[in-house]
Amino acid sequence: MTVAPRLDRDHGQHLLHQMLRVRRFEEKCVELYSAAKIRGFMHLYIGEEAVAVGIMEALEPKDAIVATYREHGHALVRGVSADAVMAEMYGKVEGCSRGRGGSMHLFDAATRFYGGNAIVGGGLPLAVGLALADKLQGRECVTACFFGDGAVAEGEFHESMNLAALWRLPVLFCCENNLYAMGTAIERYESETDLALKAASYEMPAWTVDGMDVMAVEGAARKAAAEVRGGMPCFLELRTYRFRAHSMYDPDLYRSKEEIERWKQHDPIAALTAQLQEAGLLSAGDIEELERSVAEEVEAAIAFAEAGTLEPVEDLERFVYWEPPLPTPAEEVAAGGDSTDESATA
Amino acid sequence: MTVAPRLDRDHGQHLLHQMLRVRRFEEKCVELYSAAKIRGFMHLYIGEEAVAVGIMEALEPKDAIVATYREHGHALVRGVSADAVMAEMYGKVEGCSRGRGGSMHLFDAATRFYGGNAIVGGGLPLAVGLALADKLQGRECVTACFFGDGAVAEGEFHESMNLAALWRLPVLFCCENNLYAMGTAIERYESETDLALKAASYEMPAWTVDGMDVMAVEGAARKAAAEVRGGMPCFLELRTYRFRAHSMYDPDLYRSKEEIERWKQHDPIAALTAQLQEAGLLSAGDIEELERSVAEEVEAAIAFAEAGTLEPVEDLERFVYWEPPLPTPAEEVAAGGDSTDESATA
Amino acid sequence: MSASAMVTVTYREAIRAAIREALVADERVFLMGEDVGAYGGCFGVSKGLLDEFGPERIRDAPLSESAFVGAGIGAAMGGMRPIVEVMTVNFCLLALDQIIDNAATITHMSGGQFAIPLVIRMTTGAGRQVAAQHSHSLEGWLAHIPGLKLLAPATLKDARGMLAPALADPNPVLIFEHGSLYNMEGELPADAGGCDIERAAIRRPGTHVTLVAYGGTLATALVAAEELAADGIEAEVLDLRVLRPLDDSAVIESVTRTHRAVIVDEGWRSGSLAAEVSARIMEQAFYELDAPVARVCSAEVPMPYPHHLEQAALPQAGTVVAEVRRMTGADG
Amino acid sequence: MSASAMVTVTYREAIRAAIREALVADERVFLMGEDVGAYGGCFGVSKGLLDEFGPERIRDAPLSESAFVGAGIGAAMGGMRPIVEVMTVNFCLLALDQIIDNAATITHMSGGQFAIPLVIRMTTGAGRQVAAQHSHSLEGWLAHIPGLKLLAPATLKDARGMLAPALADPNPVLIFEHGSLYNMEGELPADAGGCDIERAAIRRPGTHVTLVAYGGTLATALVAAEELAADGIEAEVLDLRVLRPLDDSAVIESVTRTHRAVIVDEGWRSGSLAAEVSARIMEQAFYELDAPVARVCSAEVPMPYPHHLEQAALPQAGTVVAEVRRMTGADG
Ligand SMILES: Cc1ncc(C[n+]2csc(CCOP(=O)(O)OP(=O)(O)O)c2C)c(N)n1
Ligand SMILES: Cc1ncc(C[n+]2csc(CCOP(=O)(O)OP(=O)(O)O)c2C)c(N)n1
Ligand SMILES: [Mg+2]
Ligand SMILES: [Mg+2]
Repeated sequence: MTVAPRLDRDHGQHLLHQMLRVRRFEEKCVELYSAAKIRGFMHLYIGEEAVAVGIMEALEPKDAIVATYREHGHALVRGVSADAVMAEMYGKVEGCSRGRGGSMHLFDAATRFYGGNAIVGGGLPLAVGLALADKLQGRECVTACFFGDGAVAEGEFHESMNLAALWRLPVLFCCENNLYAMGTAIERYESETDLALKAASYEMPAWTVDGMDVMAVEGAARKAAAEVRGGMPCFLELRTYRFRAHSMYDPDLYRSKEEIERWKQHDPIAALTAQLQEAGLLSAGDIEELERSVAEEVEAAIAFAEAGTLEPVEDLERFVYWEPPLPTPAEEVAAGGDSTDESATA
Repeated sequence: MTVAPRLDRDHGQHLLHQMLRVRRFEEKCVELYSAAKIRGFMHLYIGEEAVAVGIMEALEPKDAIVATYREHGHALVRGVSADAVMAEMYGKVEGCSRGRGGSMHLFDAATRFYGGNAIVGGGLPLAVGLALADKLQGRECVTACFFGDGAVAEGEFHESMNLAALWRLPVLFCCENNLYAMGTAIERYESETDLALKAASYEMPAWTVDGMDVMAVEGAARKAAAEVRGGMPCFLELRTYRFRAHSMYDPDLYRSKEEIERWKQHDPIAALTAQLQEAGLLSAGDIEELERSVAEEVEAAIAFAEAGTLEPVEDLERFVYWEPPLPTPAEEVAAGGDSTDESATA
Repeated sequence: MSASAMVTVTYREAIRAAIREALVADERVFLMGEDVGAYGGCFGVSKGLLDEFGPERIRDAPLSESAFVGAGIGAAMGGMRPIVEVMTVNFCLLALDQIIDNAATITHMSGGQFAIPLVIRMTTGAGRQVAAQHSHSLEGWLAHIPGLKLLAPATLKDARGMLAPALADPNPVLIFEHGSLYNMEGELPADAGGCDIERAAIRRPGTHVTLVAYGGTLATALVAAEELAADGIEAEVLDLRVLRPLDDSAVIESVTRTHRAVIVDEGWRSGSLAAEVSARIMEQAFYELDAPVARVCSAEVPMPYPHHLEQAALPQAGTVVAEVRRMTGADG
Repeated sequence: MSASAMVTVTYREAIRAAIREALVADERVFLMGEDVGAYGGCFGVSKGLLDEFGPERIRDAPLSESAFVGAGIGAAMGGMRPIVEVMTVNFCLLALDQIIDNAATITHMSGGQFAIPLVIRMTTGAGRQVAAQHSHSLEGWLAHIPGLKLLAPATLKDARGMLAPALADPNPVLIFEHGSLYNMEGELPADAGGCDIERAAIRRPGTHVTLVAYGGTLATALVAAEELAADGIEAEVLDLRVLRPLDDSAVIESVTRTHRAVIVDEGWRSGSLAAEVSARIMEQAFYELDAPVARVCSAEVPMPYPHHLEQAALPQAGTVVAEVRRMTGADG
């Protein structure tokens, strides 16, 4: 399934820009983690950017997203501002979850970004429910649900696939198969590693996609999203690889340096860059300009987070139960005119 | 998959005898339930007898069984005495679970009968673990795990299938597909009703079997058990039907009388009776004799249960934690020379 | 039938009427769970609703507790007002990750962005000889979880009235229906509507001792109170109604008047809700007590099947009476 | 190295040594869980064991908590002595049906026919800014369940010594390792072996107040005791060690001497194990008390990510000190 969309200059550079935003943002996060500005668990998406970027191209603002703890990229590409994401990782009130969630729990009502779920498989039933709500309310929306290969082993995967297929709910299941669940390789925890076969056993259409090729992902996502809008959930297995360790605590001893190097040859950013250059759609100046604007965005996000405020300790027990509407941090940011919104969901 | 074993007089009558034992035992249970001798939830196996009987033929005494709350038949056919099962349903100390379990929780260490599990899907992981124990200890045993079609929707089914297939554990998965989970028809809760396809998505061999034909079940079970002993778990979908309501509380309003009548045309006992008669392997006298011996066994079981004792209330909190060996009720019964043991597992 | 006419209903019918009313009143409401439709509900609560509202709104779910409870959470976040039925509390053990880590947590974890207007109904309790796996009484235990609200209707009025405010609440509300109550019959105004879901209620006033109960144990406490009255001991019976957040001021207020308390709780004793109530009395009314607070709970044993053992395991009115007599010195 | 020589070890190493010893001593023992093998354990506890014992005995499991915990139960019934690692207590929510309805119940439900010699290890607790879904402290809550035994090693000696008797026990034993303790370092005899898994232990004797703690809060209680000592208040620190069955006689014995108690518990306050301890003191030592028993627990909020809020949510030594001062009248 590699129906490549037309590769023109604007679109190609847009995709590259999105992937670079994620990459550079996370590279900074690593530094900030070392500097103890960010704490807790942090999972990097570096190497997998083509997946979120390609999928989001097929989504519209009315669509919903459910993601995992490895979701900085999804949030950024969806249109949650880098400011709000970074402030969240700093634990500041200006963060997209008011600082309460941190790296693993990015939420944003304005962009229908429903987390940021750190229980493997835990987001799948939520996605089914969001899609059910859309269907029952007659809205032609897609709920894109991201999860890892490891989640496929969980019972909730099975139950959610069945529910979605049985009730024909508009869920786009996006399995980010990076071949490992933490330190366990897929063939060591799945008896059948062809994950599309799993979908077949629920009578759900499924495709396997090269997740290192952003155009291929976009093509597959567009086709699948069209099916989903037509009332049939779909499953995409996106073959990808994480270049970094599972989390900041992981010494990464369970796979060989050679394997990692081999996969780095398929770096989705390098690949698209080369492709665009070959086609004469990307100059050295363009690259410089892209990098500059991304660096600026990331620096601005850091400055924003640094300048953010800590929630007063007296407010510790707020939000355990829902409080009548105050402007959410995301709405405040949006009201301030955050411009990444449109571009990300275009 | 209907490799029929040779149908001779002894074997044919043995199979018929086993099915009749279950049928007549349960018919009596209905009366006893009305008489309030038996209480709680009670689920009848009437109509499905060919499944337990056919499968057990392929098992040896060293093998293990895990069943559901619909397990009177499995226990009886496995060799738990009718006395011990009936006393259990009376809640008497002489019951196979000392009266603590009741209809849904028959256990018997002597015959490796590991319950009697009333949580749908809850027995599957146990079966995987029993098989793991056998494998790790180098015992060439089969663990036969019975569960309903409804259990296939549970996450634990998926997780257990994967574990068994991944680790090549000697589990024989016996899915008793009676087309309903309580009042919900399978096509209303499974997106894909061909259950063998589910097994395929774990790379596990699977067959669909006519569960109303005891010879077909036996044939499939023998073939599958051989595979399992060879180190490959197998999945059998046994197509069957329950002639009675789900439980004693069920008014049975969700399916038509016609549908029930249609299935009753495939009564496994009537079918085998006709087959044996046609082949000249069963006389009217034989039938009379079988019925007489079964009636005697059931009456004796009732007398045994009636004469049983109630656990003293002072002992209420016993067995919450394990107590050093006392003779178990089953051992006491066995020591008393219960003769159904050998015949059932022969 | 005039608005104030009384009708005779069962607890089951009262709940059904509440569900029906909610379905009629708000298009966003739907009922989802195992066998709620064609079967009419495991305990017959939803009988007839499938015919009236159709399969989209009376939604039979596969045996997939985690997924359909989680789907209820997602649907609530997506603008619906789901009533999810977990057939019995026993099966919620398969859905606890969704309940605890999503329903109870997302509002907080998102910094207050998302409401979860979800109702989960479950049948709870023992007493029908259905043995260890089907006799749990876990509502007091689940009251440990912040972010949830938990209700235990013990009267017809509460069975009829708690659903509407629970659905209007922007938080996940769990309603526990005790299995022994479904056939309880009595009178209700034909136009009975919502009730408060915040306060405990005094079901019988008294001055000598406070009996704290909820759900299935309210009847036990009332029986005990009658028996005690024959001895001249006037027990106040307090029905907690709301298990989280606990209306401890009602407990303290009563104990401050009676100076004695017995908590009657079907949960296993250790770590029971009764322990929490006792600890709060300790903290807030220690100097008011004339005797240590006592608990009458279930024996700490998986529920045995036989009738005599099951009854021995459950809290009995006789035990409550004996505790009160002991603490009032009326036992000899 | 002589048998009585002392070695410096961390809590992590002490647990690893105990696992290793069990694997060497008994062929029936194996370790199973997510990432226990190639990864070396999420917290590095099992590092090196895969190389030494191979993949059959150091068994990496898929992300399938319910199935592999249930498989551990089945394997125990089948004659093995499994050590199942649930990476963290948070994920046991997905396995609670197996733990409660099978592990805790089958022995009873079968009339005593089957032992379940299973050990389940889990990391528990907060303090590392891993937010709401990864910071649960549920061991006190799980202590509600009859049929289970629960242990909370808070010292090196217990980390080293609790596994062997837990494996020898014919019942399911859950061991909770607090995540903040893994790097705790100290001395142990090179030949340190099993310890008792029945009794609470006095970690610091005192006469004015009893501080009851366990697992992650032992250190908090000890710090508070030091601070109080500077004021001349001698706090006795009691480490529960065993959360079920609770060694309440040790609690009562201590409170009978000190007449005051503060329970320090990382669980959420409502329905905490601290409530149970308080209720038992109420029932068994009411007339010994000079002041109401107090609880210092976690705030009732899903754990927030930021450091300052997390610390504010967790029980702090300063709060314990303030409670003691208040109840001893030493606060002004
Ligand atoms: C239910 C559950 N079990 C275990 C964990 C611990 N854990 C966090 S991430 C992870 C691996 C998940 O792998 P995968 O689904 O492939 O996602 P990836 O991290 O590769 O993106 C594990 C075991 C968890 N968060 N939730
Ligand atoms: C986890 C769980 N959910 C719900 C129930 C209630 N229940 C008992 S039997 C049953 C139907 C099971 O159907 P199936 O697996 O097909 O077995 P059958 O009864 O048809 O033999 C249900 C819903 C249960 N026991 N366990
Ligand atoms: Mg992965
Ligand atoms: Mg069925």
